[in-house]
Amino acid sequence: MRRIDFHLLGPLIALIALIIIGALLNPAFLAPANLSNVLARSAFIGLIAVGMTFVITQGGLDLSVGSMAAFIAGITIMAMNALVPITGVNWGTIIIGMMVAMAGGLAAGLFNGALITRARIEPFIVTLGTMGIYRSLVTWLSDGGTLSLDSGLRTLYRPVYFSGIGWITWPIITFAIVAILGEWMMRHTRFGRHVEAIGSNDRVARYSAVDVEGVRLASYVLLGGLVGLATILYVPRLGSASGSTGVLWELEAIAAVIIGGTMLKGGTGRVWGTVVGVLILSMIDNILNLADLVSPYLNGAIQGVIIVLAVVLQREKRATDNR
Amino acid sequence: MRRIDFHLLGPLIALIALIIIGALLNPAFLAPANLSNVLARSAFIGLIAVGMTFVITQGGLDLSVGSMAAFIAGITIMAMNALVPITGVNWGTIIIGMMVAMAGGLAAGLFNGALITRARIEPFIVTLGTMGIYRSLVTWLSDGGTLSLDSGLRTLYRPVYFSGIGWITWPIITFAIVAILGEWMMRHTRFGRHVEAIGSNDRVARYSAVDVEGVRLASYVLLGGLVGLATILYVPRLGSASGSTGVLWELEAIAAVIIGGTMLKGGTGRVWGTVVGVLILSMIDNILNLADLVSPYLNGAIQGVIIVLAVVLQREKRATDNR
Amino acid sequence: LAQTEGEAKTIGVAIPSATHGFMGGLNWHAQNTIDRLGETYPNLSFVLATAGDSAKMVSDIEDMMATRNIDALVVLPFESEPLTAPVKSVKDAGKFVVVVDRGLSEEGIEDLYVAGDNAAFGRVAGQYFADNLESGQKIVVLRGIPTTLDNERVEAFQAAIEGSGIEVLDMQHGNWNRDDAFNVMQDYLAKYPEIDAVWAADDDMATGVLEAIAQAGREDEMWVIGGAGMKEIVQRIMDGDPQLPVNVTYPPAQISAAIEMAALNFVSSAPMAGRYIIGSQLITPENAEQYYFPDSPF
Amino acid sequence: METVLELSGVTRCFGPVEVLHGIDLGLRAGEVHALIGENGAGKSTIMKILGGYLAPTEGQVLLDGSPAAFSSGPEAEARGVVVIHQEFNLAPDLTVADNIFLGREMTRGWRLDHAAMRRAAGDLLEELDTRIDPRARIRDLSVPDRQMVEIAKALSRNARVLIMDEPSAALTHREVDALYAQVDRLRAEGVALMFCSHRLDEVARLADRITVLRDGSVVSRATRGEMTEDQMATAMVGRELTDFFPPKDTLTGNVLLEVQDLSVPGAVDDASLTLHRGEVLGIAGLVGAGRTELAEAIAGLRPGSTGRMTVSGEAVPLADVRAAGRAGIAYLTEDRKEAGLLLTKPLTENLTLAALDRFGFRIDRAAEARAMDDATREFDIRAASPDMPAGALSGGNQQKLLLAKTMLTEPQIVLIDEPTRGIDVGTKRQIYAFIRRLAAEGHGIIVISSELPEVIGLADRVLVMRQGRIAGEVEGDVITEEGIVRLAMGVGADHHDAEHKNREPA
Ligand SMILES: Nc1ncnc2c1ncn2[C@@H]1O[C@H](COP(=O)(O)OP(=O)(O)OP(=O)(O)O)[C@@H](O)[C@H]1O
Ligand SMILES: Nc1ncnc2c1ncn2[C@@H]1O[C@H](COP(=O)(O)OP(=O)(O)OP(=O)(O)O)[C@@H](O)[C@H]1O
Ligand SMILES: [Mg+2]
Ligand SMILES: [Mg+2]
Repeated sequence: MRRIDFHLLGPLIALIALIIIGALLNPAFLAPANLSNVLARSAFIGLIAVGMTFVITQGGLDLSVGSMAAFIAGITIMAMNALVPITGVNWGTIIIGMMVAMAGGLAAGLFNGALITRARIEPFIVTLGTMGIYRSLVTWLSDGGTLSLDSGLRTLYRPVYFSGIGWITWPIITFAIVAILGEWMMRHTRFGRHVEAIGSNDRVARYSAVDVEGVRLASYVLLGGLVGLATILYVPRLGSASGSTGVLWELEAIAAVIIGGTMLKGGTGRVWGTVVGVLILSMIDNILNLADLVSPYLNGAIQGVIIVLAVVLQREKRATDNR
Repeated sequence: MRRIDFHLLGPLIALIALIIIGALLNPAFLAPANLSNVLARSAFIGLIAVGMTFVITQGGLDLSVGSMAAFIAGITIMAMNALVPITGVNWGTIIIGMMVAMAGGLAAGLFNGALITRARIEPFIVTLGTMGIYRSLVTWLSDGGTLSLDSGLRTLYRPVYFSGIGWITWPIITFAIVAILGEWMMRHTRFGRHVEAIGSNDRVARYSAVDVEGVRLASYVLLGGLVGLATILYVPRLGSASGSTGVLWELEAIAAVIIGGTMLKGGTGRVWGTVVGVLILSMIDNILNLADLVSPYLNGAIQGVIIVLAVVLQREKRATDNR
Repeated sequence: LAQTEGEAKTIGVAIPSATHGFMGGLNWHAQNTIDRLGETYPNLSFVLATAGDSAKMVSDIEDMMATRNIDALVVLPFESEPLTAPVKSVKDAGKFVVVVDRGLSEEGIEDLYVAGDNAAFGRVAGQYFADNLESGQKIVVLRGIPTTLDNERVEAFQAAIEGSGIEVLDMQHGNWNRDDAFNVMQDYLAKYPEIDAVWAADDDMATGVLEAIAQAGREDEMWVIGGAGMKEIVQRIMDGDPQLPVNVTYPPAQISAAIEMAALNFVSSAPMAGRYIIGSQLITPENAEQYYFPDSPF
Repeated sequence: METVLELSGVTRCFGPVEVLHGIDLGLRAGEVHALIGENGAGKSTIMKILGGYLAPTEGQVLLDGSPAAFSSGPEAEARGVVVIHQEFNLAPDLTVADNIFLGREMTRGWRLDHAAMRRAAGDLLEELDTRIDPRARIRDLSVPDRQMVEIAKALSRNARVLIMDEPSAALTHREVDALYAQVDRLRAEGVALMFCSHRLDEVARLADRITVLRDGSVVSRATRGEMTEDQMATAMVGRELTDFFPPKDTLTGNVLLEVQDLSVPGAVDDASLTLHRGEVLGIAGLVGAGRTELAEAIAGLRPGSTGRMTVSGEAVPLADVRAAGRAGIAYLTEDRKEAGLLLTKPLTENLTLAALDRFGFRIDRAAEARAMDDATREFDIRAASPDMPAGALSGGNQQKLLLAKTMLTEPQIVLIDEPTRGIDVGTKRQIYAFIRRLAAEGHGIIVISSELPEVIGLADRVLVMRQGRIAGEVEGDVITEEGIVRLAMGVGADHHDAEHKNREPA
């Protein structure tokens, strides 16, 4: 049992170390306003990373999530703008927009999943392909520029990102709920169990009457849905979408999952580890802004070093425990 | 036996289809000048992808190659510029620069490999980290701008990219030699056998007294060396390096490897498949530029579709063969 | 805005990261100016953050407000729309706001606006083409990364050559990147036996284009207009290279002006407000010397 | 008694090769049906067809007299036909309880009922008289423990027909007894059982009905008591077998391997042993006694092991496989699927993997092919082609390939963990003879086996392990089943504690 403890605590220790460093660098780090900012920002990658945890745990991968988010944000904005003359500037329009985003996410996830499970193409290739497709489409829809939400709707919609219960804003609340639900699903439902079994050995799962293709597909659809949800929270933040929206989110989401202790080859998923991973990644950015440590050119280097260190911290423990 | 044939021919069929499409869309496609361009351009990604084939086959991954190439190009240029006042504008200086590039590549590969095998961190995380580090370093070295090679050296060095035997330029020759050597290594040497064994089951390899960590390390060093070699050919082309050099090369190299039929999870490596994958990728770009199909905004989408189709072509055959 | 000299002030600077030559130059000038002003005015401190997309830039601005308590913000919006509301909330918090180069989508937020003129950048180049090519002559265009800014430039360019009878053979994205431009130009050369001129829209791309032309041995056939005045290119214009007759400025140093004015707002009593548009000039062999900055990385 | 599940005129081809030729076979409720035959005779294939995992090329599977047309294993399982596969079917990252209930999880509403599943798993394992922790991950279990989990998983299915492919091959007598008890219980409950085994005493003890298979055809059928073990062996192999164990040469030379105070954290404590040239040293003990760990530590496969080791007087560093290999130590693993063979690679590549340095810098394909030919002959590997993937070999032939692979490194000291796991009687004799011949040539051999007769018949000297320690040594005429079992169980000690200490999580 002690083995499991250390292993589990790895990313958490890294996160705590980061928080301490942040607080030492600048006391404002721990102020609610800053924490609220950091947590709310984490929500997009966070939601996506929770879904990515399921996909990776079942042995898959999704490189398209960043472009998918941009594309869905684009069509959501276009849909809402198109609706304004008909339904007017009101919550009804926004709710339809939200439904478009969810439907778009689920459909995109279904598309990826169907190509992977039905046509049996490697997830890497399928999602590399759809990554290019969505990115191109959003650039094309925006004519190379930016798609902007109608400013009336924008004003109405803004509180979805910026308000909440005190400094606990809606993105934070959503992220928390999804993380808890995700952790619960992974641990305590048949779906989660099957996801782990498939990632661990898909033949065994098939022999045990697990609907391997169905579960795989469902994991991509789940991820798509969470991308849709992330978009619902993203659109009120910036009110726009362009070809540069969501660039590299996929890498960040995958990194968060792996930092959190889920193996890239699948088999064991740790949703709460993913949450810690996401927080680590967004705190690094925040901390780099807390003090002028180095040339901003070197931010990427520091980020890289911290990511590796965060994982060393947990792997070191594990390496000695394992044979 | 028939199964193997189909499986093998998959990417080749896709490549031939592309060539036919290209020739139909624009007769200039088959002109030696154009072919020479396309092949020479493929050489950078090609060299890297050959190395990547070994890394992926042993069950690893390297996301840092693009940044690594940029960084090595940067230090190579700086080293040569610094030498000009001492050694003058001559081949000696260029050869020292080449040696710097090779040494840099080997060292960077060793660094990645050591972190992965000695510190036992997931390759995805290590190379995501070093990707950030190298990218930052080159931006920092160039002060956010471009590092340019001394113009005298430039003139002297240019033929390394632009000349050769007729339209078969040096990059093409180098790529061909490396591809043949790589295929030979994978098929006919102990190293290749060990790489495949480790990728298909590293425990079996360890129990067979294969030096698992050593071979893994060697595959990263090999890749690093090939990145160095790619840089040697890259520098004379434009004589410069910047923060945007080699962006997304890693994705292209990995995609080429997988299109070529190597599995992302390791175990079987097909160097010649990788070569075909590289050619497919660079022909797509070329054909999109030669033909006026659609809005250039949609190039990415077409690229995505073709990548998926190229793989469908081979996977479909396989799916029917397996049960 | 009466500020006593010596009171400590913090100025935040948020700019896009150095993903291509022009932004690299801009980054360099920003950094340089900050170093210089930091020495001159010990009571001023600066926070510089660079962002690869709008979301990151908004985050940076939030961080500056929440943790660094900035008194002024100098921002080159990554995109107009998404940055408008965040910058507005900085302004509403009573901070001094300088917007650089790319306007916000709502008028009157900023105290000070310093910008190059993207439309003029395209128009000046287009004008040169219209003046120097005959009807029926053929050109190819390399565009930048798909963005609003690129659209503005290209539209102005097209407007300027309209009616001149110049045939635009092709327009592809070279992404303000040398390698991409090199590849695109190679393919243009393979595809079009006859090209009279190239608008590369950026000197990084022009570098790649020139290399591809040299490889094809078609240097005598066409000339190339880049943009933004990279030092190597300006040098060649000074030398009277027939392949590079002129260039169009788009000064990365505008960020220096913006930061300096933000600083002056605190250290001098002169009121700082208004709009400063730095027009795009045509660099010709005659005037090239005054656009040549050998120390800049760009 | 009615026939529940039946094969009628079944043939099966893999590619162009027909491996089953018109099999007729029926399983009856309340009966145990044994299927025996040489390695590669087609036993596993028959069982997979019965269980819906393979489709017959021709012929039919009948369930209760009507065509079953199972489309998949799970479908057959849903209709009460359960298979314990020869190769393990457990997800390594999941726990024991997770695996037992995989696909049939107990739930309370939406939520998995972990406690109930753990309890039920615990009960099943209890019935099997093993104390595997239901929360342990499969990855951390030894091979025999995994086999027990596999059995527990099948038992949890409440089958009408239970088909077991060599369920006892990896077990020691304690587990085997528990398995027999379950078989007897199920028979009494009217379940139709089928199993195959290369332990003929087991067949004689359990089977109500015996079908003998040779080269994909049924060669004889018998009911309980109609066939002696010798007759079974003769029927399988097609010729008379005599002299099961070759004579032991008593000639032993000087000390070849000396191990002092070897410890592996959590598994082996201060083990010391010596091995002489020309000697066959047996290591016996119950499952979990630490035999595998000891052997792996000697072969340099256990990081963190401490102690001293010399080969022919020269010190050999511990925890370094390659150093051990250079010193001439080779280890044949008991876990052939996870640690022994590359299942997707051709036979030849598997054979030469550990000895590639001998095939030149540019691998000499011709020499490899020759080595494969030699191995095929020497170890009687039955394979359609040397290019087939190792995973497509029958279980016993995989074991032979593994043995050939280990021997190709020309080791001085061979550690063999379960040398004849899944190997048929005919080949067993060959392997015993081979081991004795190696010893006679001056090699040192360590044999770990769960089959006591094998240890007794083969070894010059037997070390008995218990709870990670060497509990004692028996030699010469004292090598008897009773003597070994007494040491293995730790007679005199608190019985319970002695047997189960190792199972508690560290
Ligand atoms: N997937 C496959 N592809 C090709 N041949 C196969 C495949 N599976 C089994 N075979 C062949 O079918 C024959 C019968 O194999 P099977 O596994 O049924 O033997 P078995 O009687 O169970 O032997 P053992 O006692 O060694 O387990 C063997 O020759 C084997 O090589
Ligand atoms: N990888 C592992 N991690 C943790 N514990 C293990 C591991 N492998 C084995 N064990 C445990 O170590 C103990 C010794 O197992 P070992 O396999 O050496 O037994 P053994 O005497 O060889 O018996 P057998 O080979 O018949 O299982 C057992 O309790 C086993 O569960
Ligand atoms: Mg079998
Ligand atoms: Mg054992």
